[in-house]
Amino acid sequence: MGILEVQNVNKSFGGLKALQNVNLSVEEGTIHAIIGPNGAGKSTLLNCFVGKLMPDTGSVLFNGQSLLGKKPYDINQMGVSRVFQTPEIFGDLTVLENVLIPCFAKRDGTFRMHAIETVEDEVDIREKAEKMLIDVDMADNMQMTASSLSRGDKRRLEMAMCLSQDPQLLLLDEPTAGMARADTNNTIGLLARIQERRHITMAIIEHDMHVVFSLAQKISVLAQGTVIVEDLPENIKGHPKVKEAYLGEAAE
Amino acid sequence: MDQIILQLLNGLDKGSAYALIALGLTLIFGTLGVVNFAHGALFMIGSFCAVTLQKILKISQISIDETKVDFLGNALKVKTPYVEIWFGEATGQMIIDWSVPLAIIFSIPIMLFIGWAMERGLIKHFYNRPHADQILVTFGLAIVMQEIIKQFFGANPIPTPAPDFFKGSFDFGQFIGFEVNKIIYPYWRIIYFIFSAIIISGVFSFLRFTTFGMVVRAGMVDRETVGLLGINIDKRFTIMFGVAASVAGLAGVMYAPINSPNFHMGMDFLVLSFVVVVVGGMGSLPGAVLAGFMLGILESFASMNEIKSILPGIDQIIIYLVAIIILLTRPRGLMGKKGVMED
Amino acid sequence: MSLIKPTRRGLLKGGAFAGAALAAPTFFTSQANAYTNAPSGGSVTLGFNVPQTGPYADEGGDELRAYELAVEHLNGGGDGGMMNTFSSNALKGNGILGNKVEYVTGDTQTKSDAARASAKSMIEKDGAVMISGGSSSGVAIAVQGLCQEAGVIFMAGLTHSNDTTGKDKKANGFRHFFNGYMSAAALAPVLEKMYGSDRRAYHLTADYTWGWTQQESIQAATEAKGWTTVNNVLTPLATTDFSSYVAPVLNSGADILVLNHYGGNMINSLTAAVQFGLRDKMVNGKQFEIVVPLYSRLMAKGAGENVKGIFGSTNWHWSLQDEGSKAFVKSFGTKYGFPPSQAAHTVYCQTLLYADACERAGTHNPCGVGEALEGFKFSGLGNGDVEYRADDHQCFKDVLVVKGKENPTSEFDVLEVVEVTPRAQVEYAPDHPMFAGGELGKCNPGA
Amino acid sequence: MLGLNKKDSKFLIIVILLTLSTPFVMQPFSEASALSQFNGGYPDLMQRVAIFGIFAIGFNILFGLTGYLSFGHAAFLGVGSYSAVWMFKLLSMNIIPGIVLAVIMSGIFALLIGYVSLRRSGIYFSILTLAFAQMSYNLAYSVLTPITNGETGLQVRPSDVRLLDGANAPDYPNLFGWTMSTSYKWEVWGHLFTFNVGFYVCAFIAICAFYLSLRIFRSPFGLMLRAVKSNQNRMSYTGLNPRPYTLAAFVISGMYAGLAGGLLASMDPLAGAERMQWTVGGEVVVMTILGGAGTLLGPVLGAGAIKYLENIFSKINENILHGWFDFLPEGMENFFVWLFARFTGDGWHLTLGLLFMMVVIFLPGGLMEGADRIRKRFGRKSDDNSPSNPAE
Repeated sequence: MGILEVQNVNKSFGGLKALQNVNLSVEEGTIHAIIGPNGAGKSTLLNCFVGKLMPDTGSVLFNGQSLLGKKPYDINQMGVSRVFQTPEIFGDLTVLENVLIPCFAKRDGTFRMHAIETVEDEVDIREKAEKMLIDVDMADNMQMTASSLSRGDKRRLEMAMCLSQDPQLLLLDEPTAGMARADTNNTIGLLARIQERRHITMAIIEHDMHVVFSLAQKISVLAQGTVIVEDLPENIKGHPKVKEAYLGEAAE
Repeated sequence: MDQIILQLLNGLDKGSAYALIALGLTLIFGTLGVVNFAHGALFMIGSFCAVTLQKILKISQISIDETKVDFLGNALKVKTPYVEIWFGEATGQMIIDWSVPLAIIFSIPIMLFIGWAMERGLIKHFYNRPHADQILVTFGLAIVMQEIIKQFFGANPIPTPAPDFFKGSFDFGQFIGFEVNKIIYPYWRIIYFIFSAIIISGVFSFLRFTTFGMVVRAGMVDRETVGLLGINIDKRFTIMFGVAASVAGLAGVMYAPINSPNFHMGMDFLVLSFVVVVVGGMGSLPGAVLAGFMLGILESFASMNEIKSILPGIDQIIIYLVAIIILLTRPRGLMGKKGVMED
Repeated sequence: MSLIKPTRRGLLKGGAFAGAALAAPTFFTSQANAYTNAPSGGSVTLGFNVPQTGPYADEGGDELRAYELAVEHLNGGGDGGMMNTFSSNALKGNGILGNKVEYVTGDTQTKSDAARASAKSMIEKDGAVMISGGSSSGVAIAVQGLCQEAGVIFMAGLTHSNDTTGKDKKANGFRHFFNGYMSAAALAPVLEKMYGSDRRAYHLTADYTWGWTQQESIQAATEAKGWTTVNNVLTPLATTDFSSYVAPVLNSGADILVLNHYGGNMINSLTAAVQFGLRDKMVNGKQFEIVVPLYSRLMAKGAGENVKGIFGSTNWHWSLQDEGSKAFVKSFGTKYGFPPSQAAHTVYCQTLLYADACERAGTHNPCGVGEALEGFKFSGLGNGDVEYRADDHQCFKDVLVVKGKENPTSEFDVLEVVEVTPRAQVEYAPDHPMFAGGELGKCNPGA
Repeated sequence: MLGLNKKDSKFLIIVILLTLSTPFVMQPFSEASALSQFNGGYPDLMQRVAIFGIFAIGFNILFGLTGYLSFGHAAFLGVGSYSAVWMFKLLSMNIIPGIVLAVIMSGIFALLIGYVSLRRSGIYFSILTLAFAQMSYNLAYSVLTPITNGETGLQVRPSDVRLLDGANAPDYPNLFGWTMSTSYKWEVWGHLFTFNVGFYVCAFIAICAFYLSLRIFRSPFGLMLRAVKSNQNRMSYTGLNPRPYTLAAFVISGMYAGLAGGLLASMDPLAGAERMQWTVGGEVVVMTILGGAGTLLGPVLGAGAIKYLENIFSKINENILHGWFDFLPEGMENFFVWLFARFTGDGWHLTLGLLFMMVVIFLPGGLMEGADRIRKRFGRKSDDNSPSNPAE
């Protein structure tokens, strides 16, 4: 049984069926890519994992527990972190503070009043955050305001924030979208390194086949709201159904 | 039954004032994304256009009447308005009598100009500033405007009566089959309602059926794309600000006979009009109009004796209570769009 | 124009100041004097606290003009105004007790909070020994309470609520203006005479303390004359459009509408009532009528032609022909170019009365001044024979019943005096139920 | 010191010294000089500056940190005042029970109003708070008169019960017999300085309030509040529930407002309904933005500026202006008097409106930004060699 089990998930918006009987299983410790043409329902599916959307039917189990009906912060506290397509960071805060916040969240849960203690005195948390930033090569930028970072650095910061929570499952929504080739390769390197060192399970939604085939250990192909194929990368490349899905899109 | 119809009429009448102000406010918010706390002041300035015109028409030649004395015992100075001298007494008096309807024509260019000047001179610099800054600067502007009016016209209300022709009231009850005097309603208030209905439908058809309006509507939805099409949307939005100011101004002109204008009447309407806009849903024109009429009608019903005897003081809070209930059940007001003004 | 130099703390002006300044720094407490802000150095400071912003700013402005005039007269400037007609001859035109009169002004904003802050600054910063002014009862009562605590005299301005000299009366506070009870007592006989004793009245009442006391008084007085009260509807203070309160009146079976409103409320409710054509209707076989118990000429002007023929009461009117009124109108009108309002009149009288009491008592000490004012009988200030009653510090005087003038000759000619109701008719016992519940307490000199 | 780092300790010490020396700072001019009109060092104004400083500090915890703009904080100020006066009437003229109840009651109100209002954000939240405050004001002015004494305001009377006070207890608000209105005056070199018991009570509480706000700003809780302002979405996906954080900030700022209300009543035992009006809630917004939202000291400066303007400018009448311009020829004197009279006395609202506009247009960060700019201009020489901050 995988760490994330998706069974018979259906979701429709008005008359439009966005997801139809989606089944998916992410194995612990692997990188699992979800690919598919535009409008295949990838983002909808991801939103069903994190509590933003509620599927009409079906179940989403994480470590055997249902995620349905839970709030995003509760799901995160269970060990699921998410990286967004456009980096979602705390733009007004410094880079270091951006990483401190998930560290506090990991230690203290969804809410805790620390109104009198000072951040400076939380030595353990600071050390952890600083170490994390060194890990992603951002030690020099610690006191910068996050919104002034370059796009690539923002993405790295967001990953650092997610990683500092030691998630069991990391969801990445097109982590290289809009990046130049060099940056993309850096990101691939970073993700591979993380995987190697920390053995974090990852689910990646991706457009870029280069990224997918560099990283993924397993691939699910989504088309018109259903998983048409779920297999190892080498088997996906020449799969007729995949070709059809992508060509079909091109032909339209 | 007659009481209910009567209060319904009152509600429509009040509602039309609310709707007109909220409509202008929403036009500005929808096009420019600016929260204009000076909108009440524009309404007030509209009213004072009527006052000013009346004062201009009453500019008088002063002659001394030796037979009468003034309060100090000196010979009485008699004022004869120049219009009466120029056009004869009867015509002159009629012109003065009709100063409020005349002020409609007089006020449109003035309000367009004020709106244009406000947008170009001040609001333009605040498009990318936080809403709190916009609120503060326009609030400051509102205070400055009302203080300037106070310096010129004093603090007391100035009577600006409707033409004699519209004095008195219409027996609406008799018209629909009730007894005489059961449901009577003043002519001027009926005219106010019709007038606002015309303005509201005018604004809507302007936006719906003219190319200009369609561009503006498209710009309200997606400013960037319209800009990419090579259309100068900014200029159109500036004009829309002028239009919004004129709508507020016209609402003010016509309101002058209902309540004598004073310098702080804008502030009295400010909070209320914001409540209306928010209840209608920020950025939604039909929402603003709907909410305006709805709150007007509910406020009128809440002031009925039968209801006040069950819930004393309900008329004090009805508007706010309704606003709270609506906002809690419908997160973005009656017809609001998602993501607008939520950060 | 005679100018009075800006006010300084009188305390520091004289020789005492020079000594203190040269000597080593000394600490002393406010308890060092016999009473709060005892004047020294040849000048005495009065504090005039009037609304300068907000809806009553014009009334405040008129009060301020009257204060300036009064100070000018007290210091011997101008033509002396009502000082010449005042029955007491203690005032000599050389200031008060030989001290030159100076004054400071402040803005009440018609809010009790702001009014108290302003009054406090006058007492604490400027050394005012008397505070006067105000244009609403809430403010008057709040400032009166403050003056009692601080130990200075409060000479109320325009305040009409029964409570000012009723349940909220204070030993340091004095009111020259009339009140709701007196309005009602003066109005009721005239109304009976004009409209008959078989009338059904509908009350619209401003929903705060002044409105309630006013309504209570009118209802009692008119019911004593045989009227019945059909309904009393409370209207929120913030109402600007009274249509929904006026609309049901015609079908209620009432044939009289009483508007217990003041200021902007009065203008708007009266305008709405006239717009609805109430006065053109016949109900119960009688002409429908409207009554506005408390008139203010300045405010009535705002209602324009709608006031014509409508009865009400007022404290004073410039068209009165007694010597005092004539002298006051002359000196005010000459200086400013228009006749004074009743607010201007009452604060002018209050300033003179205070100065006179100081002269007679020979001190500025609030206790001495209070004693001199209590039971003081005087005339020549425009209201006939007047008495400051010792029991509640309310002035008893004739009350004017007025009505909106049909053919005004000028913009000031809004009201005409219908009847001067003699004092005896509006007097009441100090323990009258409408005024019960308060106690004057002891005078507080502050030290 | 007190759990603060060196820089903050220095900051706190400066604030304490400034507060304690307010009687000197606000009284810069000699009594005999024409400028003494601008002296503000009398007890009432000093108390008000300290009290509204507390109000603004508290408001800043909500608005400055979380970005939630409440127009309804006046309601808590009013609740605080009414609670305090009721304590004076029922229990004792000692201000302690009054202030304690004021803080508790306003906390309860803030919890209720905040719980409902915080279900919405942005302008919807603002209007909800505004609606609650206006409802409280309208009801306090009319229907609730038995509790609030309506238009006149709730006052203490000699006939009140005052269970805990003995026969010899003072009749005025006091702290264990020390009456708030007691002042000590010190005349030196033509200056008059007033040291007022009430002011120092307010000042002491204001310093505590400031210290607490400093701790909140530096705490993980403060960090979370800033996170709420910056990106609520990210916060949710980081495992943090924004709602209790904002509610806590709302309640804390409501309690600050209640404390300020209680102190207002303690300095001057009257609670008027006007304190609940939205304009008062708007005033604290203005104070905070004027001084600099999100900065520690800004709101206090803003409060000082507004209260000073309100109390000093409104008192400058034409008479005083004539005194100033006495030296000019008649015509020019009248012209200048006329010109200045537009902005002072009954024109002080105009000055206020222009001030808002100027500050918002030219100093978006409020007075604190102005102070920063001045410091930079004059401090440039010494700072020239130091590396520039990359964030700017």
